[in-house]
Order: sequence, then C-alpha cells, then structure tokens
Amino acid sequence: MPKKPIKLPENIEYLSILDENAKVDKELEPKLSADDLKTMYRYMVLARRGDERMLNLQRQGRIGTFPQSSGHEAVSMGSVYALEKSDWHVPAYREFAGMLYRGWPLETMFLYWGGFEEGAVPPEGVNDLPICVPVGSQLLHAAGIGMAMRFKEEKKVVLTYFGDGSSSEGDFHEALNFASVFNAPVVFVCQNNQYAISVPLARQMKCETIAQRAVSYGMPGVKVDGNDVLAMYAATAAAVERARAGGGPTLIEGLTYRMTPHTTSDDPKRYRSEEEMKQWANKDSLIRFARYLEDKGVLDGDARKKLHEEIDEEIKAAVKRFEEQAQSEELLNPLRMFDYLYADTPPDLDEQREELKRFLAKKGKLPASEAGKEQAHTGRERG
Amino acid sequence: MPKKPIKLPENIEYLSILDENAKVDKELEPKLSADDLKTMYRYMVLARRGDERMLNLQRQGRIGTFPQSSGHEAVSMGSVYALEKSDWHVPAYREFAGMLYRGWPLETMFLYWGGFEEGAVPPEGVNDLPICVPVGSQLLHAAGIGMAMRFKEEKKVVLTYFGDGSSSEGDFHEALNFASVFNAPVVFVCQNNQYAISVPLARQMKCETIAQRAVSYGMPGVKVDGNDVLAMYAATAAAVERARAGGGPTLIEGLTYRMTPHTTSDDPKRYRSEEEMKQWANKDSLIRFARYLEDKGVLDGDARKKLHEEIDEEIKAAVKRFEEQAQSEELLNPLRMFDYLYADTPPDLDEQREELKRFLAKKGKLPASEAGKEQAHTGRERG
Amino acid sequence: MAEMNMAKAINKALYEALERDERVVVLGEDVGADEGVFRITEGLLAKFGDKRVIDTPLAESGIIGTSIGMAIYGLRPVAEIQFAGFDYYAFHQIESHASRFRNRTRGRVTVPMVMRFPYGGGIRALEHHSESRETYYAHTPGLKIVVPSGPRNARALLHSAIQDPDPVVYYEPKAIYRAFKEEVPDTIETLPIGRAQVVREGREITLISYGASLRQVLEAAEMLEEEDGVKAEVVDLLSIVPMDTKTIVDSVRKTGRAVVVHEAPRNCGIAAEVVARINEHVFLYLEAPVARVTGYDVPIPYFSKEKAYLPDADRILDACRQTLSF
Amino acid sequence: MAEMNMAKAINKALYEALERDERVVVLGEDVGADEGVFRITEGLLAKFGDKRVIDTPLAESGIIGTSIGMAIYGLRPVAEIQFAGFDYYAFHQIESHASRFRNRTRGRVTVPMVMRFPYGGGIRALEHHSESRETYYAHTPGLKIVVPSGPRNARALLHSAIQDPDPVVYYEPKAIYRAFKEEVPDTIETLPIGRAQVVREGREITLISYGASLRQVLEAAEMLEEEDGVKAEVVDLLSIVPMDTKTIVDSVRKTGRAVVVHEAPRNCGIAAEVVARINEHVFLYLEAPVARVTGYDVPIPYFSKEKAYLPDADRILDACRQTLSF
Ligand SMILES: Cc1ncc(C[n+]2csc(CCOP(=O)(O)OP(=O)(O)O)c2C)c(N)n1
Ligand SMILES: Cc1ncc(C[n+]2csc(CCOP(=O)(O)OP(=O)(O)O)c2C)c(N)n1
Ligand SMILES: [Mg+2]
Ligand SMILES: [Mg+2]
Repeated sequence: MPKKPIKLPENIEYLSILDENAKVDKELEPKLSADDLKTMYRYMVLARRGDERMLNLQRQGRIGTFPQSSGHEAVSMGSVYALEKSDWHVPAYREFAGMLYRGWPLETMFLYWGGFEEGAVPPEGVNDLPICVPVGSQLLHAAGIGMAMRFKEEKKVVLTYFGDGSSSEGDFHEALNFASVFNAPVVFVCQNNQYAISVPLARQMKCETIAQRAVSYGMPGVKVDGNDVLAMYAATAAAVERARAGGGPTLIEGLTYRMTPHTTSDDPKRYRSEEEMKQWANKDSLIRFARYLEDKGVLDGDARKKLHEEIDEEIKAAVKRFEEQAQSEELLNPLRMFDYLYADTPPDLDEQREELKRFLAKKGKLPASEAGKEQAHTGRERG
Repeated sequence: MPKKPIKLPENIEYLSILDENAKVDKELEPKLSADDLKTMYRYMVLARRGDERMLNLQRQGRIGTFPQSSGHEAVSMGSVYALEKSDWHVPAYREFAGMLYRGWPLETMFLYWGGFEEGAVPPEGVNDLPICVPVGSQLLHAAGIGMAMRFKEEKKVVLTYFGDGSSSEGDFHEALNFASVFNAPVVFVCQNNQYAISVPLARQMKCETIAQRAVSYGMPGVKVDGNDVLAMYAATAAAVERARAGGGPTLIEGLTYRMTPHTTSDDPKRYRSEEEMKQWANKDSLIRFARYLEDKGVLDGDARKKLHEEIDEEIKAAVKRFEEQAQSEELLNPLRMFDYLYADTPPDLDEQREELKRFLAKKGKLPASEAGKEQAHTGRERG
Repeated sequence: MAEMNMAKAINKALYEALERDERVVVLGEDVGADEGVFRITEGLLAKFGDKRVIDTPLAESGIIGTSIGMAIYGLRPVAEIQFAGFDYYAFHQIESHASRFRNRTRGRVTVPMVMRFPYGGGIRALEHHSESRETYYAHTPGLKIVVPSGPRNARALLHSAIQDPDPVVYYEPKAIYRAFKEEVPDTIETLPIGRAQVVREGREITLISYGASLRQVLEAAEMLEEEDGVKAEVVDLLSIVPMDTKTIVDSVRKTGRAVVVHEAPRNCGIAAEVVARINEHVFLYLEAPVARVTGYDVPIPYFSKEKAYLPDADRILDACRQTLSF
Repeated sequence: MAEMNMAKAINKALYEALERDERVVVLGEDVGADEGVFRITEGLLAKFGDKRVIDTPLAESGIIGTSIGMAIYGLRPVAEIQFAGFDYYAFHQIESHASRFRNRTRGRVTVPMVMRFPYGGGIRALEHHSESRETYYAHTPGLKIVVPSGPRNARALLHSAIQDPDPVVYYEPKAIYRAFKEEVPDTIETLPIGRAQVVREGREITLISYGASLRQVLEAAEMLEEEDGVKAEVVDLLSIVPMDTKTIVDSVRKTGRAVVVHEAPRNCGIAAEVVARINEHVFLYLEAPVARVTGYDVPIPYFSKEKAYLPDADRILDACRQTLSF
C-alpha cells in the first residue's frame, strides 16, 4: 500500500430538525413533553428579555460592559436541557439562558456584570462554574471535572461551551485531547456565531466546520443549526447519553449569530453588514420555536403573552434585588477584597487589610460593620 | 438536509516507497541523482555515527545529557533534502542529520550538548534556528517565518519538526492554525517515534494518525513510513513545491522509532519491550537505504566502507576541535554570560558583571583576557 | 505640533513607524477592520493593507510566537495583546524565546519586536481586564519594559521600542488613554530606553512611580506642597527594565526619603526592587524607611471596589506624611 | 525512623498521601510507568493504579487546567511539571484560575491542589532545565509557595501542601534530591505553611535563604565562624508565600545585618521583597544595607558556566564580610 488515502472517521455529521420556517422533521423530532418545551421556551425568553434589560442597565451606568447573549439562547438552552441537575455545567459568557435554567438568579448575573465578585458565586447546590472570561481556558476545567467523574466511576456528565474564535486557543486543543485520552464524559459545545469580535470565521480558520476538528481527537463531531433548539437538544442528548454510558466526549458546533454587538462597547458596523444582520434576525430561534409551540398546541398567542408579562415582572423584581445588594454596605465594603483569597488569611495580608482599614478610618470612610475592630498598632517598629 | 454526514477533505494520505525489504515502488521513486542519494546517505551515517560518538562523550562526562537521534535519520534527512539553501529549517532536537546537512559543524552540536551557548549559534549563512527544547514552541516560530515570507511575497519555504508527544501542546494547534489561515509556506514534519518519553501514542491521543489532524486546518496531511527516506523526500518535496507556489502548509507524519533511550538518562526498559525494540531495529532506515544504493549501483560495499571510514575521521577531527573550544579560556569565561543578552548591555547588568568580575579576581579566577580591565569602585556609596 | 491624547499619540507612532519602515507590521486580535478594541490602530488597515496590519486568530501564544518568527526573519512586529490579563497565555513564548534568542545564539538570532499590553485598572472593566503585573517581565532577563505616562512620551517611547534591536514590552496605561492632551511635535521623537525623568523637583521627599499612577503621584505632590508646604521630587521611571538606578538614587541622596507607587500587587512588585536598590546604593542617606504604596496582594477586585485597591493621591499623601514624620 | 534522601522523602509523602486520602491523585508527564524522570513517583503506579497515578499527554496547560477541574470536583490533585522551566506553558491557568477561584466565588469553589516544580541549577542539565523563578508565583496573589531544604521538611511540607485547602506551588530543589540523608520519622509530620525556621543561631548577621541555596548558606556560615569568628544566624524561609516576616525581622532586629540568598535572578527576586520588608519593619536596627546574593539578571547559563551563576558559599561569605565591615 505505497500510496492511498487514509480512511477518516465517519462520525462527523450535520443536524437540523426545526427549520427556519418552523417546519419540523417528524422523524428526528425529540420526545419532549409540553412542560419540557414550555420550560425551554421560558428560559430562552427570560434570557432574551433579561439581556435587553441589562443593556438598559448598562446604558444607565448601573452595570458595566457586558457581552450580550441575544441570539445564543437556542445553543445554550437546547444543550443544557439534556443535563441532569447532578451533572456539571461549565459556561463561557454567552450561556445566559443555560445559567438561568441551572439556577443562577437573575440578580446574581447582574451583580457579576455590575462589578461584584458575588456574581460569580454558584448558588448552593448548583453544579456550575461561574462565567469565564479568559477564553478557552474553561474547557480544561470541564475536562478535569470529567476526568474526576471517570476516575471516581460516577455516571455523570459535564457540558461546556466556547466560541468559534476561542477554538483557536491552544487550551481548546489540550482540553479535547485530554478528554478523549481519558475517555471523560464531556460534551464540548461551540457557540459558533461566526465572529471573534470582528474577525470572521474565514480569517480564524481554514477548515469548513468546527465540528470536523473532532477528527483530531477520535471523537464524534456534530454541526447543528444553532437556532434550532430541538436539534441542539437532540444532538446534546445523544452526546450526553453516550458520555454517561462511558462512550467519551463529543464536539458539538451550533451555528448561530450574535444579534447584538460583541459587548456594549463594540460597534459591529465596522465588520458586519446590515444585510447580514437582517438575514440572521429572520432566523431567530425564538420566533421559530414560538411558532413550533403554537403549531403543536403547547403555547398559544395568549399564553405566550402572559408568559412574557410574568417574565418582565420577574426581571423587574430581580433588578430591585440587584440594586439593593449593589448598594448594600456589605457588598461595597472594600475590605472584603482580603477576606476570601485563602481559607486562612495569612498575617501579611491581614496587615494589608489593617493598612487599608486605618486609611479608610482616617478618611471617615470605614464601613460601620468594620468600625471598632481596628488594631492599635501598625506592626511596624520605629526601633 | 436534516441529518447527514459532513464531507471531510480527501487529502489525507499514506505514503511508502522503499519498503522494509528495500523493495522500491518504481512508479513513486523520486528522481534523485546518484550524488543526491550519496549525499543523503552520507549525512544519515554521519548522524548515526556522530550520535554513537556523542553517547561515548557523554559517558565520559565530556558532554551532558542529550537526546539521541538514532532512528530519526530518514525523517530528518528525507525531508530536509527537499529544501533550498535559502529556505528555512526550524528543528526540534532530533534533527541531527538535517542540521549537519544544513551546515552545522559537528563540533557545534557537541558544544550545544556540552553546555555551551556557542552550540546554539547558527553558522553564518545557514538559515536555521538552533535546537529547541521547550517542545512544540518552535512550530510558532516557523509559522511566523512563513508568514513573513508570505507578507514579503518571497517564494521561500520553512520546514519544521516536532515529536508525536509534542503534538499535544497547545502551540501545535496554534501554529498549524496560523500557518493555514495566513497560507504560510510551512511544512510541519512530525517525528512520530510513538513515545513521548515513556508514554505510548495510544495514551497521548485517541486518533489513528497525526496526519489526520490536518483536517482541523484545512491542509493536506500525509503519513509516511518514516524509515523510508525516499518516501519522506517525495512527500516533503511535494509539500515544499506546493508551499512555494502559494498552496500553503502541509502536515507530514513520519512513523519511526527511537532506537535508543529518550536521553542518556532514560531507561526505556521501563516502558518498551525488548521485542518491540528488536522489531524496529530490523526496519532501520540506514540498512534499507544502503541496500537500495547497492541495488541501484550507486554505492557498493567497498565504497560504503570507505565512506564510513571517512566519516569516522571527520568525527574524530570534530571531537578534537570541540575539546579545544570547550577548554578554551574564551568559552569558559563566565563573564560571557552578560555579554549577549542585549545589543547594548544596560548599566545595571554591567554592574553585575563587575560584581562577578571583582569576585573572580579576589578568588584568583579571573580569566587573563579580563584582567586589567576592572573598574575601580563598586558603584555603591557609603555616604 | 498638535494637541492629542495618549490613544492618538500611540496611533500616530504606529502610523509613522509603518510609514517609515517597511519592516514594521502590526498584528493582534481585532487590530484590523475593528481598529482595535481601544481604537489604537485606527486608520492603519485602510492605509497599509492586511499584509502589514494583521487580524490574527484568537490565540496569544500564536501572536507572540509568530511575531518571534517574523522578527527573526527581519520584520519588526508590533504585537498587540488585547488586554494585559491575557499575556499570560503567551508567557512561555516570551520567557523561553523572545527574551533568550539573542543570548543563546550569541547575538546571531535576534528578536526585535514590541509587545503592546494595555494594562491597569480604573476603567470599570470586566474581570481579567485590569491587570498590572510588570514584575513577571521585569524578573525575566532579556526583555526591556517601558511604560509611558503621557501622550508625548508614549509616542516617543513607542518609536524607541520599535527601533530597539531587542524585544520590548510596551505597557499602555489604558486608564489615561484619553485622560488628557499634550502637544506632540510633528517630527519623530524618541526617548532613550532605560532613562527615568525627574518630572517635578523637590528636596524633601522623592516619589517614584510610572504609568497611570504617575498622575496620582503628581496630584499628591501638589497636595503635599499646598497643605504641608513640603516639596516632593517626582521621578517618572518610564523604563522598568533597564531601571535607571542613578536617577533614583541621585534624588534619594538629596531627599533622604522616598515613596514608591504602583498599582501592581506589592509582593515582589517593582517597588520592592526600587527599595532594594535604594538600600544598596544610598543606605546611609535614608532618614526613613522607603514606603510602598501599591495594589494589595489580592487580585484587583471587580470594578465596584477597584478604587480602594488602586493607589490614589490620598493614599500616596498619607504615605508621604508617614515617611516625613518618621 | 528511617534515613533517606529528599527524593525518597518526597516519594514517601506521595505514597502516604495516596494511601490515607482517596481523593489524592498524582498526575503529570511520565509519572506512571516511568516513575518520573527523577523517579519521584517510584512504586506509585504499581501500588495505586492508573486512575490515581496518571500519565498525561505532554501538555502543561492541560495538566494544570484539568487539575483545577479535578480539585473543584473534590479530588486533591498533585500535579508534576517535569521541570520548572515548563510551568510557563501553564501560566495562564495558574494565574487566572488556580489562584482565583476561591476569591471570585467568595469561597464556594476552591482549588486544593499541589503543583510540584523541580527547580534550580547545578546538575549539568540541558537548556531550560535549571530554572528558578519563584517570583512569578510570589507576585500572583492566591497561591502559596513552599520550598523544602532537606528530606524531613520536604516530606512534612508536602503533606501540609496536600492537606492545604488552597493551591500550593511546591518547589523541589532537584540539585539536592540525593545530596544527603536525614532521619525521617515513621508517623506523618506536617509543617505549618508560612513559618520560617531559624536553623542556626547567631547574633552578628542574619542569612536568609531557602531551598538548595540553604546548603551554601550554611557552609558560608561555618566558614564565617571558623575563619572570622563571626556567628551568623541562618533563617530557612521554607515558605515564600506567605512569608514569615516576623521570624525575619526578629532576627534582623537582633543582628542588625542581613544577607539574602537565592539562585533566581535578582531583579524583583524574592530577596528584593525580603529587603523591602526588613526596611519597612526594622529600619532603625539596620547597621548596613541588606545584601543580595542571587543569580544574575541573565538566563542561567548553559551548564559549562552555571557554577559562576549560582550563589555558592564563597560568594555568600564575601557578601557577609562586606556587610559586616560596612
Ligand atoms: C484569552 C483571551 N484573549 C482575549 C480575550 C478578549 N476577548 C473577549 S471575547 C473575544 C472574542 C471571542 O470570540 P468567540 O470565541 O468567537 O466568542 P464570542 O464572543 O463570539 O461568543 C476576545 C478576543 C479574552 N477574553 N480572553
Ligand atoms: C514544554 C515541555 N515540556 C516537557 C519537556 C520535557 N520533555 C522533553 S522531551 C519530552 C517528550 C517529547 O516527546 P515527543 O514529542 O514524542 O518527542 P521525542 O522525544 O519522542 O522525539 C518531554 C516530556 C519539554 N522539553 N518541554
Ligand atoms: Mg464568536
Ligand atoms: Mg516521540
């Protein structure tokens, strides 16, 4: 066999179930109950409206720069819905829908983008890692969690996310390789919105799909219509089931589009055409899914309207809780910065805490809860 | 198209020309002159014998730990021979044959492993980077060189190397991606000796071949019998030609075997069987190539013997030159450590140089060439 | 002469460098069509094309590693890392290669490249977007590190960095990108790398700083003069490596007291090195321990609390008074 | 009680930890079948199997990044980086994640893991195999850093590190892996992280060091006593972070003179921090500038010249005499 093609694996596929016109492929349609479908829809809308509300908060200066998530609801929600509560969820930063579904309160998300570490605290009992900003690095944490599950012989799964651009980072490669070598139960989901900020896919990579990168790791790869929440669910459910049964990791690429700027300080007109944006607006997963629910008799127009109103109330209440917390002396106490770095704060850090405390006291800015606890001396000696 | 396989590229191939029994595939046999073939053989033998001599030097404590290269001659020599002198060569650390061919004097190689930076200095006019120890990192330098060639619109090519284990590093991924995105004229050659020190391929990665990782970068991939110097040459020559014509990078995997321990401080019995080692010894590229040359009437037994003797003389002379340099006051002068870090040594580093110089002078260890140049004062003040 | 802010001055230097030296290339994430997330590369792609102004894939080791290759090949890459908090991804390339090629090849293979790192807090940025860790590179022999403090020296230092035959880390104090304007001359200026500047004269105490913190130091110096009648001398390091020990110790020899200020964490920060050098060179002139006003040894807090972390004029003033009354 | 060298003592600690705590896993390149390139993991794979003693692919960011994941999930990973010179590949994982998870999640997500970095020169190793750059991690808030100096404290500190609820960098002075033996008790010992030890008492000068350099310091102290009749106190830091400022300043308050020794480069090295703390805490007790005996600000030379780079007893002695006669 002096010269011959190398046979490549045949497990790289494309999947779509609910098309742009809300036409469903009956054979592939996943078996989800009306409750399931309503739940999925609910969190997608919560994320969309929450995103819009956050933009508003950001414009008012009440939170900081943040990456919007509108357009990414189906990739996130379709995939996360395949998890059990005891499974793990390791998001990047556009999995707003999925995080809400997993149990992150809205106000916690506001706190994160509002500049409070408290927004990165996973709620008790929620097996999630917080938002991850340094791109691609979280994939290794997910791989490690999966490895630990495997070493402990537990039947759990980890689901993790990354962007198309992030797949250029070395950590992407290392994570998929580790997961495959150790046969770890990890599902890697790409939010392929076709841009890394301003750089279009064709200038990030020369291969046709991200899914085919699975060939490097001997794992299955699936490219999915990422605005089709049913296909995202079906692909992920299959991957989760395989992982749980010991079949190892899968790479899923959800093709979608960011309906907003990259973050609130981005100007997408510099690199995307109006036409392209419009085209993709027509493919909105929410519209498509709403029509499907209506056609199926799960949620009619009135019920949908009512749901939207409920959601708006929910957001309103969350904003209020956020404001309270964001203005609370506790969360604003700068001395908190020293209190969580180590399980036991070492003496030199304590000394720095005292240093700042004395300074705040001098300036009359010491939070009341800290007052009366000052140490008398400086720890320094005049000899 | 709701569910369908994704069509993968068809440019991942396997190539072998001169088989284990020295039987050649006439159709694929590259057109190399008798001189070409003799030159290739010459450097392969020089590397093999040089490697053995180095082991000897190492055992005598005259050089330090080093990674042997026996077994890697065909991958290195077959590929490097496809380059022009004006092309660039970016080795890892087992491309002994290729570096010698490119113009690195034997004694320079001895100096490198003998603990002298002078061993990392590419000879004037040789477009090579020195040996690279931190694995995988050199691939990015090669990609950058290729990008520069492309930006300058020059018709040159870079050839670079890495081990099977090193393909797990993130830099491997980033380098192949950059090269492909910028269509850089880079040929990436894997010395797949099936082990990363002690870890066999199956525990490093779950895909069948390293060549197929080319699928992630939309570039051609070729797996080659790495003990077949003709196939290595043919595959590389094709890749070099394509790159030169603007066709972009290629990934070549040469399957071979390290005939020695990983380095002189390694004990391969811990992880490889005697039988496996013996099997691979039978596939030795040198034996195979010698038979081919004999069959072809290029180099008969007598000529071969004579060549080997010449080579042994050459090595002997190089060892002598190495010893002279390694014992020269110039190369042993510790103050040299300060002299090459920056184009202009900054004052604080000069001060450190003076500090060491004064100390050496005190101890009577100042090299003669440095004496009489001491600065009078310490640069410190007693006030 | 034209008035401009620092962002514009850096942009101007890049433009000028691209124009006068065809070896210069600018690369990084979003530096092309987007003109950089801080718009520092505004107009460059349009003028110089995508072979000289290069949008890279999202991979920092890739950016630095290929820049090393380009520099070796004779180009003069100016690589932008979008935020200093992501340079860590390229750390091995910087430590093991950029900083070492000249030394290990005894000068034959050199890496004339510039790494632009927008650094520092104070702009209410997201997590990991407010880093200040100059020490990592100061402790890495073979690099040079400069930090401008205003539009004019920003442009001049960037020209110096690009012309330098060795790798230079160019930290951009992004908090003051657009904080104030200065006259910048029309002809190209450089500033010698390794030279500090006395930017305010005084005899009673020496304040040493660089980058964005320098503004706070100058403010503190004003307050000190107004409120306490004490004249502080202020040294703007401009270069972290090589450090201009002479300018520092000359000043401290005169004043006998010093406060060193930076926003990076304290432990093994640049201030520790300054203290050590003062201690070594002018020990007997010291009237009080040299004070450090720095970030604390915690990651810079998310933005709701970052102000308390960053040294401001008040904290510096407080340290000055303690040092003066020692 | 048994006599053993440091390599064996570390091996013993790993064995004991794997045995007593099923959450402990050991991972890294060649730590399994090969038992580590320094044989530190000898016998572990055979005893504990490949789910607890894990040969990883060759990827340092992968090793550290997945260790973080495992630690979060409740395991206690002990990750070996084959040589400290390759930890740079994992720098972003260490800086941005290992060191930060507890803080950013207000204690909810923690990363109890140990990173073993064999470090330092003096063994005629290849390029990039003799690194000593503790500063990188000391300047990274959220980590702890320990460096043993002998078999007994190596074992005890490794147990402490593994039991610690936070990420610990455990630097192994590989030059003294097999340099000498010590009695190591049969029962498991720990040592408090953050506590230095006075290993030699004296009143005239304080020598401060850690790791492999400590041997040189002790030798210098002997010479100083024999040749000059001067009794030096020697402080073995053991922990770099947290640093035991109290033990340092207590000693210097007594002696009034100090020399700090390490093989890492000088600029922003640990010695600079020690000098700064001495300056801050016991300024008025100082009779002479604190001296630094360190590696120079160049990459450690290839091995033919590494001896001149590494602080040895002679250089330390010389610095002591200069400090004493100041
Ligand atoms: C390591 C790292 N480098 C750079 C950045 C700055 N940055 C934030 S998002 C982004 C683009 C990410 O693109 P992609 O992965 O496609 O995700 P998307 O934002 O499109 O969802 C960049 C460059 C970062 N957060 N982390
Ligand atoms: C970044 C890095 N990590 C670890 C090492 C130590 N090391 C040297 S060679 C080697 C194995 C390399 O395996 P492979 O890439 O297959 O090359 P081979 O030695 O088999 O030719 C390791 C782990 C290194 N040199 N660089
Ligand atoms: Mg994207
Ligand atoms: Mg190998």
